[in-house]
Amino acid sequence: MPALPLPAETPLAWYLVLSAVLFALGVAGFLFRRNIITVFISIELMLNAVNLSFVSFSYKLKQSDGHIFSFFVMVVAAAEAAVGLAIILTVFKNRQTLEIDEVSSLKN
Amino acid sequence: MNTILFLILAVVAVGCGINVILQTHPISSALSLVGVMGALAVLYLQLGGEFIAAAQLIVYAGAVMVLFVFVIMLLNAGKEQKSRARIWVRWAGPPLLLLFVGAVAYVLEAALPPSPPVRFGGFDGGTVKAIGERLFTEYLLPFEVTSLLILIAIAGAIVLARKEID
Amino acid sequence: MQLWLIPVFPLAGFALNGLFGRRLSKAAVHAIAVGSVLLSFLWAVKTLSGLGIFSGGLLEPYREHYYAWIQSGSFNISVDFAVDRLTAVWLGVVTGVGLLIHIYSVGYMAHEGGYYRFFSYLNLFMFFMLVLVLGANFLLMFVGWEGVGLCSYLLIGFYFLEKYATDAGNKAFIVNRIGDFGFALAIFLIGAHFGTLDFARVFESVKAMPVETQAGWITAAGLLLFVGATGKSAQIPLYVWLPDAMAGPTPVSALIHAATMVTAGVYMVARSAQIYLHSAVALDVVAVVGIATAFFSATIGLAQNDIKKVFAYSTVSQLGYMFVGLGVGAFSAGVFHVMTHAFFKALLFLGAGSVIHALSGEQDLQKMGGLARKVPITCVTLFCAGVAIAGIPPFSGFYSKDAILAAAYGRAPWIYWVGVVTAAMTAFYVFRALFLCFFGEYRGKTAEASPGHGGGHSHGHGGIHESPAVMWIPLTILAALSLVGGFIDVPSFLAPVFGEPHEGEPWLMYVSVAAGLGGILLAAWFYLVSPSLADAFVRVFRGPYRWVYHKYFVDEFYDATVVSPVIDGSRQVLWRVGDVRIVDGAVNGVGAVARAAGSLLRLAQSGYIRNYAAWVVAGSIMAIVFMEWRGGLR
Amino acid sequence: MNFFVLTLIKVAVIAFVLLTTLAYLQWIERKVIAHVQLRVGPRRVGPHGLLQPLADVVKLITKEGLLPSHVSVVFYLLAPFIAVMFALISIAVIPFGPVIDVAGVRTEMGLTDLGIGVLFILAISGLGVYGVALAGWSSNNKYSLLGGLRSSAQMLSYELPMALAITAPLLLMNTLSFRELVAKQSFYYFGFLPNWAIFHCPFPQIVAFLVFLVASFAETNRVPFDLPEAEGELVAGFHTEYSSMKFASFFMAEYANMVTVSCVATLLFLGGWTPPFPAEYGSKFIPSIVHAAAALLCFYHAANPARPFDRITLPVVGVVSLGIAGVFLIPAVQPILLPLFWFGAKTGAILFLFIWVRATLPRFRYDQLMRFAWLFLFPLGMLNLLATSLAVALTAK
Repeated sequence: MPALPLPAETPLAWYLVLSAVLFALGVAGFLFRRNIITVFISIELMLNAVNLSFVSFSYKLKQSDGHIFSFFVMVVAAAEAAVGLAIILTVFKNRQTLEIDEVSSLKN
Repeated sequence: MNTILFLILAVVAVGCGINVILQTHPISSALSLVGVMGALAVLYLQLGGEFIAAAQLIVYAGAVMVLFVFVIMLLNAGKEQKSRARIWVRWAGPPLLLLFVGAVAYVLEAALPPSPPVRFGGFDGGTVKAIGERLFTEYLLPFEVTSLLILIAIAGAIVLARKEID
Repeated sequence: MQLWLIPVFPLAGFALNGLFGRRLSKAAVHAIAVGSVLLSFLWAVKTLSGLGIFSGGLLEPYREHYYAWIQSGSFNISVDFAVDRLTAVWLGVVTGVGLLIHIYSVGYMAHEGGYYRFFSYLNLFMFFMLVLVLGANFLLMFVGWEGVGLCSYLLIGFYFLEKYATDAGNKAFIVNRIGDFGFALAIFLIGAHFGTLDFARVFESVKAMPVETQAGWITAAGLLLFVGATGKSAQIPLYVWLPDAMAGPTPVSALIHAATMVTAGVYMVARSAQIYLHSAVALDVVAVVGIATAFFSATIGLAQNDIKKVFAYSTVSQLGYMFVGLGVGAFSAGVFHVMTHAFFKALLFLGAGSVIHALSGEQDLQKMGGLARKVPITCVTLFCAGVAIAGIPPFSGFYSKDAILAAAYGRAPWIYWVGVVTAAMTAFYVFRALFLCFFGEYRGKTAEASPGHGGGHSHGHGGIHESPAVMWIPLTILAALSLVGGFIDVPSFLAPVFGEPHEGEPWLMYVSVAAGLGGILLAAWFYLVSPSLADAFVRVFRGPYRWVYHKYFVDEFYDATVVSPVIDGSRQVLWRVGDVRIVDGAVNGVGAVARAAGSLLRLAQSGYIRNYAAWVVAGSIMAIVFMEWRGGLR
Repeated sequence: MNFFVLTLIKVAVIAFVLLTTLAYLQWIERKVIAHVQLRVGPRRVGPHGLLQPLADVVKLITKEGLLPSHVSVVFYLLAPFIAVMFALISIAVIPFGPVIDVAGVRTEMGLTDLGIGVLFILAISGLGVYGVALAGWSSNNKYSLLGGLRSSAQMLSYELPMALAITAPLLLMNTLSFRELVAKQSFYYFGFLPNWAIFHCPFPQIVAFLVFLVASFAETNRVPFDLPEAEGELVAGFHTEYSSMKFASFFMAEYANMVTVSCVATLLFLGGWTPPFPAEYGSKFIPSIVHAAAALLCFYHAANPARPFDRITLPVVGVVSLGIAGVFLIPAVQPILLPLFWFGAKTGAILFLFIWVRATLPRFRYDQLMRFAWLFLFPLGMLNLLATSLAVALTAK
């Protein structure tokens, strides 16, 4: 391998910054997208970002708790996806739309 | 080597992440998210998380996202029409977002004590064995509770979905 | 030794019958019930013999620790069971007599509805009673105490379709609440003072204290405990519930309201002997209340016509005797009387039950008579009980009553004399009841069911008949016990606990025996030789008779002074003002405030999810910035 | 850099072998089905149509690759690529034989041996669905869409019983690496009965094996679970709109998946490359005997041929197989060849089962498919898993 101008060992902070960026992207998606499914996907993106930081921290602390937490996050995300998608199905069947702003009858 | 891999994966992840929010069609977003997940899985491997990487692929990419794709295909969700300008979001959103990223990055910078750099194999607590042992000893109760949660979720999903079948 | 098994057997029986009894056959039900009690009886015997009860052992209390119940700082209460000789007596009485009564009930309740209900309650009662006597601290005792109260309530109201039964149940429950309130206060007082409720520790530290000559807090504790005792053991002023409690099935009256539960107060006072020994005032109060109760209820007993009411009042008065025994410091004598009384009073009730059974539910003495030939076994056994309770030597009642009276004379002669008179009256009314029931000619009509007995008896067996073996065998056993039970020398058995009993002069004994015989002869004269004499007597002493017949109008007095004020007060004040104005007002006020706040906050709720999300993001940013600003990050 | 070179070599070899296998697997399938249905199958190109696969390849490559106008191009082009990629990746973690020495280089047969090989296989097979689903969705055609929907639902549903069936033997073997799995199955009860997972004490995994087989039929969209491409109802299902190489890659993906699951089944349940009875009972002569028998058969048929052409071809085949039989007798190569033979034999048997079933069974109805997965296979796998774990727990020291 030719020698690279890069550190042979990656700083942990890079991983965390990556996860932060991904999280921010998820937030952005949540805020700017109007398709319910896309919003939902953005939520999943955020969850993934959080998982990354969990795992990186558990690397730092040399404990596997982070892995276990992110495992739980995944499982809960799976459950959430099942229910959420079912809800989306119902909403679509009742209102024939996936526009998140159409579904605003919860106010007042 | 490690760093190169990280950079590649980071680029892939961020690219796919941006794609998630830029694509107008949900299915494109979903697949971009799958891309993110794949990249993350490899990153987990780098961080010594064998089990979590596999779980990431099996649970997330293999099950959850397939469910998403399935639903998108089922509803035959079309492209998202251009947002009619909700003005304050238009103007407040991006700077708010940048502020947010900045804040998070800053907090990381500030909060994180100097930590050892990542080497592949630098941490072996993430093997299936290790995770399994802890999961079934000290994390047993949460584990069981999670299974209960999933049961409830299944029931809920079935109820919701059934309601609009008949 | 696995003490916990003793109460657990009946509990299991209760669980089985209570849960599945409806689907089980009657045979299965009473097999479970009786079997569980039999098991706990055998286990109790095994345990006690294992502790050397029959070989002069068990001089020191034996205790078992199960688990820590309440732990807060230095104050911790653990679930412990303890056995000493005092407990041993109760264990024997409760499980033994309880077993006999269970067996008896198989026959007595055979034609009743709610068979499994009855037996599951009975088992539950056994459980709580055993917890009461086995518990090694006041709180555990209180648990049993309340438990038996509950079961008594349930069983008094067993015929819950009859209003008088449910009323009687409520009465018993409420009156007992008053007593229990005293008991609870006593527990708080003791706990606050000693920082523990454990019998051993409390009494140790009491022993270390000087005897209180004037009112002090030990006296207070003693008196409060005694309030509880008056409630549970039907002493003045709280005795009123016991006669009404006869609304329950007769075996219940025998087990709960004669043999075991009502003696819980005696047990409690005897258990707390140390406290009373350190407070002359409390001790005297116990003695005076006891003798007063004994005398008054005996007088009431003279004029009752319901056979169970007669025995109920006699129970009250005998309980009075026991408290006299305790109050004059002859604790062992009191406990002795508990045991013998358990025998002959249970026998009296079971016999009465057998008579009632024979008459298909008739309880009125005026409608009986001449049953001696019809129900010979019952008759014989009942007369055994009679001579026992009348204190005729060498039968059991004689020994215990004599011990009490002797001790009483040693303490205060007037108590002795009142006691003698009471003994005479006791003998009189018991034999009055027996003569009215068994001799003379039959005054009743042919059998028909009366509501008093659940109406369950309007079934096939025609006419008046002796009870089945399952009923009269327990009777005979109890008869034997009440004849020879006096030879069990309880006082010296309890010597390790209460110290040696003191002997009285012999003439005391002669006097009391004479009184008893006198009573019997008077009864015989009135109701056998010249029956008209009784009515003439009544006519002459009309005024006093009315008072006595109507139980001194105590119930009416309580109604006027206590019950109706409470009802009116709660209706007028608590409901109109307290509930409507204050409570509802507060609730509605909160609601109004919430509504107002909500109508303001609603403005922020656009219904657009993404707005909410934006709020969340902004909030989190602010939180982070704030944390950093406070320097909370390092 | 030895590692890289070695890996490259192995990749080349495996890729070549695998692709040839895939091509000829299809020839074998056509032949077998033909004979099951009393036809003769392809025999124009080359003797007995042995060159048919090459012809097919040429045809598929040279055909015009249509790009329908109404498709969403990106995914339309991406789908077959995804499908074939995930189908081929999983081969990487499958070992074909023990660790061997070739010319002083010590290496394992098979690309690599992950510590979590089984999980890897599960993950990849889970991802495989995207190819089909995307193809169905992107080609913007109601039949294809239905095919895609069906396949995604079907694969999701059959992932579970498959995972349960895989988990049970893992409980017994207590490892996730294929190599160790085989090592744990390489003993013999009473000296002759192999302790393969399907015979493994304390709880033989026959049920798990069957569940796994059925689930893998569904996972690979094979008959009787080939609803995504049900010709009768959906024209060709998800690949209706595909042609030439794009179609070929779907085809390849399907067969590659078949090979993969067969290998996994062999490794998990049939003891990998361990012979069914120990060498001292002469298991090392079996290959030679088989080939010799084949040779004799060929010579017999050559003696009185059914078709004139056979007079030339059959003896050639016979000689070749005799040669192979001879090769198997050389002690030097036995440690390399015998495991390969046994592994190939077992995998081949399962592949033959695939083909056989396709020739025999009719197709499920969709609701039957789902009901079968959720109301029969899933509970069955769960029960088996419970029983296994119970047995393991009871027999654990």
